Amino acid sequence: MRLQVEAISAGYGRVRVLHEISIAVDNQRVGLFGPNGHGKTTLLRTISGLIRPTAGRVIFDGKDITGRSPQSIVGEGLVHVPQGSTLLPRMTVLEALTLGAYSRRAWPRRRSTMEQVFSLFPRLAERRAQRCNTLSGGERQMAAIGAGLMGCPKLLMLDEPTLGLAPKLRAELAQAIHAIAATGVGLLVIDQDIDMLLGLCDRLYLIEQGRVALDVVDRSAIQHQDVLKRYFGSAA
Amino acid sequence: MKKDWTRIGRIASIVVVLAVAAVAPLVLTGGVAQNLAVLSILYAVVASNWDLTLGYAGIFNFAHVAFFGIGSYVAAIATLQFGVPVWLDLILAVVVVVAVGGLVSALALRLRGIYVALVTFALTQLCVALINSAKDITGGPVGLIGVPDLEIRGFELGSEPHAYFYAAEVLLILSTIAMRWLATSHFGLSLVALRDYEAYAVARGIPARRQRVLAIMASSIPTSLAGCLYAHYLIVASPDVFSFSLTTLLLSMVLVGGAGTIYGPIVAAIVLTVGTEGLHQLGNIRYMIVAVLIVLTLRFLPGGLWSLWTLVPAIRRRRATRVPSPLAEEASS
Amino acid sequence: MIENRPVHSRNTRRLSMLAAGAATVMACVATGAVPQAFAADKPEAAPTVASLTTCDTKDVKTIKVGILAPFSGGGMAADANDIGNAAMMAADELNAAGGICGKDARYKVTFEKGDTEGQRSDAVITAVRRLTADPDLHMIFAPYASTTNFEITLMAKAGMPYIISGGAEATKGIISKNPDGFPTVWSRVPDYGGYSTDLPPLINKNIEAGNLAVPAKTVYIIGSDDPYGTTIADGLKDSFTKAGWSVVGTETVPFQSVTDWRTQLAKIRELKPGMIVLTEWSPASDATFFNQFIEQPTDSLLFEQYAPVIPEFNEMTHNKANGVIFNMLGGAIDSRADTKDISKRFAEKFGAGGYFSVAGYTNMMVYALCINKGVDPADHLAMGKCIGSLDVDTPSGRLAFDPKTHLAMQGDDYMPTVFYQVVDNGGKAIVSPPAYAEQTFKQPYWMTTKPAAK
Amino acid sequence: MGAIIVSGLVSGALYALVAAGLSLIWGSLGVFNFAHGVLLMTGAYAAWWISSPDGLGLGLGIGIVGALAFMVVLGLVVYLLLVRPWIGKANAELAVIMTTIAGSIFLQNLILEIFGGRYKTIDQVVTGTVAIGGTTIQAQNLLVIILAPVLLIAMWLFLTRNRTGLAIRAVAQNQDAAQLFGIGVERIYIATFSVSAVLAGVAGILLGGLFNISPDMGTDPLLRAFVVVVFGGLGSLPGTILGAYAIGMIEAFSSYYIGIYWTPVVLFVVLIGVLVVRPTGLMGRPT
Repeated sequence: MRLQVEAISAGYGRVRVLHEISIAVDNQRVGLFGPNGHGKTTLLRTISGLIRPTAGRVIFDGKDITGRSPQSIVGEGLVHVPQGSTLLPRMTVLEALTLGAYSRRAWPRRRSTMEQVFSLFPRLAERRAQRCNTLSGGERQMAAIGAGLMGCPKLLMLDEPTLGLAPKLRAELAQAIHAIAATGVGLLVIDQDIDMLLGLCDRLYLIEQGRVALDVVDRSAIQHQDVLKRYFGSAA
Repeated sequence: MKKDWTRIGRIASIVVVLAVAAVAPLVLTGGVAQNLAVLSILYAVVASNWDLTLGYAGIFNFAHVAFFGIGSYVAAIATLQFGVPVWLDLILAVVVVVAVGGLVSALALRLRGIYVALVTFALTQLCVALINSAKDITGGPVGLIGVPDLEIRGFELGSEPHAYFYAAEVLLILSTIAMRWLATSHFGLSLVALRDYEAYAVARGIPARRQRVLAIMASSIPTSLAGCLYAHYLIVASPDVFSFSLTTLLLSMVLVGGAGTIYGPIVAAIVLTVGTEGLHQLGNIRYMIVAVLIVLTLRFLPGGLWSLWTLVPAIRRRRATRVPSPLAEEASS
Repeated sequence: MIENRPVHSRNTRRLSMLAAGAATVMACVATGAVPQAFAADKPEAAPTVASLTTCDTKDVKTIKVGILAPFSGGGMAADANDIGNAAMMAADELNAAGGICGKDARYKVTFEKGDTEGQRSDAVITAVRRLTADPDLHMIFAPYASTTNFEITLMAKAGMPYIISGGAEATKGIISKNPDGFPTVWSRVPDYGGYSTDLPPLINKNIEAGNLAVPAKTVYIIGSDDPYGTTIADGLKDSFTKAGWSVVGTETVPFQSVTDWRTQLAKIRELKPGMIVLTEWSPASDATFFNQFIEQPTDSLLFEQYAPVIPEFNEMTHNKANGVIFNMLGGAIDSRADTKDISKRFAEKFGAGGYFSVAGYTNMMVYALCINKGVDPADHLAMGKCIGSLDVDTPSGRLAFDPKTHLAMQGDDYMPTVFYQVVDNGGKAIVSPPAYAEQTFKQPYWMTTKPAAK
Repeated sequence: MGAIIVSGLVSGALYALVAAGLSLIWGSLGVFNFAHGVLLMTGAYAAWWISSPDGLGLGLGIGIVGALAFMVVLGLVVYLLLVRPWIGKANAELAVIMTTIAGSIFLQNLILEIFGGRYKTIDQVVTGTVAIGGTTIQAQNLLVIILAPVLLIAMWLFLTRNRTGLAIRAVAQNQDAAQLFGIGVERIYIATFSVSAVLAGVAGILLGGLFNISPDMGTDPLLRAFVVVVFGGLGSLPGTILGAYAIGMIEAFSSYYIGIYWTPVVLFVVLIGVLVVRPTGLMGRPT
């Protein structure tokens, strides 16, 4: 068991967003989906330590990481690539990638990791001296994921990696994510693109109103249409 | 029933304030006490007016102290250089300062946040540079001395110990009524809305820049009058009214008293003026003590001295409906 | 005492000038002050601790003296502390000797400070109100308290004896309109007239005597915009012209705020004046001027107002300022034995003091003298009258006051304009008037023009 | 002409050192450190006290090293006491303006209380004079002209090559993202304050050698740095440096051609003009 989220409650100020939510990420690829504003991003932020949960536990690699600082969680190999892909607008791609290896675990290996990232995203190698805010949407997303990979993650959490991308780029990125998964890195992915999630993940959670509304363990057991209906139905 | 009590309480407090105002100059007869009273009341006017723009409207307007200084210079220049009769210089000061205030704020409010602070601060510095350069009119860096006493039918205010005390009190009371009225009016609420939810307020049709410019102009009226009284009382106008140390002093009054309360800065003006003087035997160490107190207040009493009131449960309940202080806001959440 | 006061009239002034010889004529000819008669009636000898404390009285009373000064005003705090420390040193000595012998009691003195916080007007008025309200406080000394000296009207209203040691122009401006309205206010510094007039004739005289030489009689004058700096600069423009010099350039600078003189020096280096006069007198600014001047000196005599008198000037100029000329009015005359003695004791207690150190000591001794003459310290009007009528020798020269302006009298026989030149190893030597001179002018080392061999 | 340019270069270099620290803190913490001028003054006093025979008398070398080490600690203290408690709170900008002003009042009076108001001088790092551009200047001036760009380049390299330096910039640009990279924001803030304080200390030591030391020596440089950061744009290091040299040159040319007397007015008119045309300074970004 890599990541175990047990009955987490969290929110912002007095507003509670997550209500005793539990999910598990084993040696597999897990997808989160559901309507906007129902707590998917908050869940990732809580796991990565940006938000302190008011109740519940987060266990990673057998260690209780509840309430620990983001940097110590990154140090454990749990890396979160946030939504909104302009990570560090006024830094060059090279600088942003280098910073991705900031944690003590990843820093000494940064050169070899960067080679791997560049082979995964050759576009980044071309754009290495360019500032992040001058990149195209897809390139920014690659830079963000690349920076996440620079942290040598055991488990990578991606928040809407394909948001706002054209279908062609989306497919390209999905391919890259597959390639990452193939190297044995665990994945926890939020995305609106159900097709991509269905193609990528072994397990899907539907998150609604801060709770797990549906836990899809066996993909074949559920109709694609049902998922879509449920998803859009509740969103409307 | 409850509302009646609130009303009775309000009337009672007005009566108490007026009684204290009437009696204080008769009780505090010593030269030291009277002088401190006049200074602290004038500072209270300046600080509480600053609170309208800084606390309620959330504008980093550092030119406020310049309004005070320009008021004092207008009084001195008008009476000494151009022989304008006393009292008329007060009207002149208001006109000049409101015009300057309007111009400065219209210019400065093109900017946002800290830039407003920096550019308004630069404008204050420009005042000093201009005063130093136009020596023939302003007296240059040494200022102008011999500003005549205010007089009413031949009665000179300076000849009677209580007179400036009462004059300052009248100004403070009128200014406070005006500021409270403004702050709780539709206009005041629009300022708060702009401060806290600008995008939303603008979307609802509140003209952001106009309201803010008006707020600055309104707050500059009593401030310029305080500057006038200050010049007549001290008999001098000198560039130290634009000094960083006076700006600091007044700013600490607003923040220590409690931004966004109007009353808080008044309390702090009196406490800080009297307090620093009370500690005079400590020499430089007293400034160190005041500095520490400022930091401690901001740390542990972010709503300022005025928020001590809210420790009384009955008032706290009533306060819930009021506009919160911007500093207190976060602490309570 | 009134009867003993010298007569003031234009006739006696002329007579005295005739008798005084060339040097005095030069010094007095255009001074604003009205020099009093001299020689015939000598001033009272300088009071000493012994002379003030020797009596049989046993009864002891304590009185307070206020020091009104910008104690928390950055660079000004040094002056404030100097005058305060020196007055306290004098008081300590008097107290230790049993107290000042007064009419029917011995008086011991304590002090109360009034901080004018960098000369901020509201702080001045607050400090004045507090000091004047103290029933045990009977005298206030100040180096300078405000930028305008407006506090002297408050002192007059409160009837408080006040001896101020700065801003003579401002004092004169306020008091001369109604001298009788200020019976308790006296300025221990004399009229600044001498600053404006005495320099050019003295330079001419020394050029003729072969002590100094300039490539041309041209002068560049930089003044500051405060009353002291402006008045002196304007006066010097006139008096240099009268003395046959041509003023090739002038500049006014804001007081105390110039940190870089290079652009100004660039103009000077183009004009190559025979003499440079700087009346912007703030020490930091003046030291910087010298440091940047000496980077690439022109062949010019250099006169700097006031600043070289402060003890750290030499350190600030890296001991290279020897040759710089300056003058002092109402300052302690360093060649006098009493000045040396006071300065030495002051330095032992507080470190080297500036202009206001001996001045502070003198203030206390002068005040004690009036008590010693039998004036009740609590009778402020009588005290004011006594001080105004004093004619006494002090470390700064003969002290008597002009009733029209309440300023100390200026002139070679009263408080002289004392000219100094900075000498090697950071000292300073009096070069004029001859009665006090320690050496003659020396040609500054940076000048290429040298005086003809004597 | 040479003299004017040299004058502009010396002022520009000193302004750049002072303003860079101010801009760095604004960039990463979003607060304005009004105690920066007093930090400069304190650095000069520390160097004087350690080096001067009137203090510890350990010589200039140890004085400089000791003072800079002291500045690291002082930067930490200022951050912990005057800035950290308000970070992330509503109105932090205003509160920190006030707390750092309070801090500067405290330090200035403390120094006055300990060392008195008399002027002090630090030995010059280099002595003698050198001739450049048809004008002769003290060698210390040349040191300032050379050292400031060297330090600023070193700082630039630190910010673009070094792990901590990169982290400082990351925190300035996106705090959340920086945390997710495993950057300890707290430590970076401390580093930022220490770097800024060291720059102020260097400026103080250089100023102390060129001019003199007094408790209010930091006021003028702070006000000037103020103008510089507004002129060049807050939070932008290249903008700040450009602004510093531009202000230095404007001052120098204005005081030669228009006169020292009107230079402050000219400066403020230029500044206000720039802000009206470009509200975020020459190279600044909107806040």
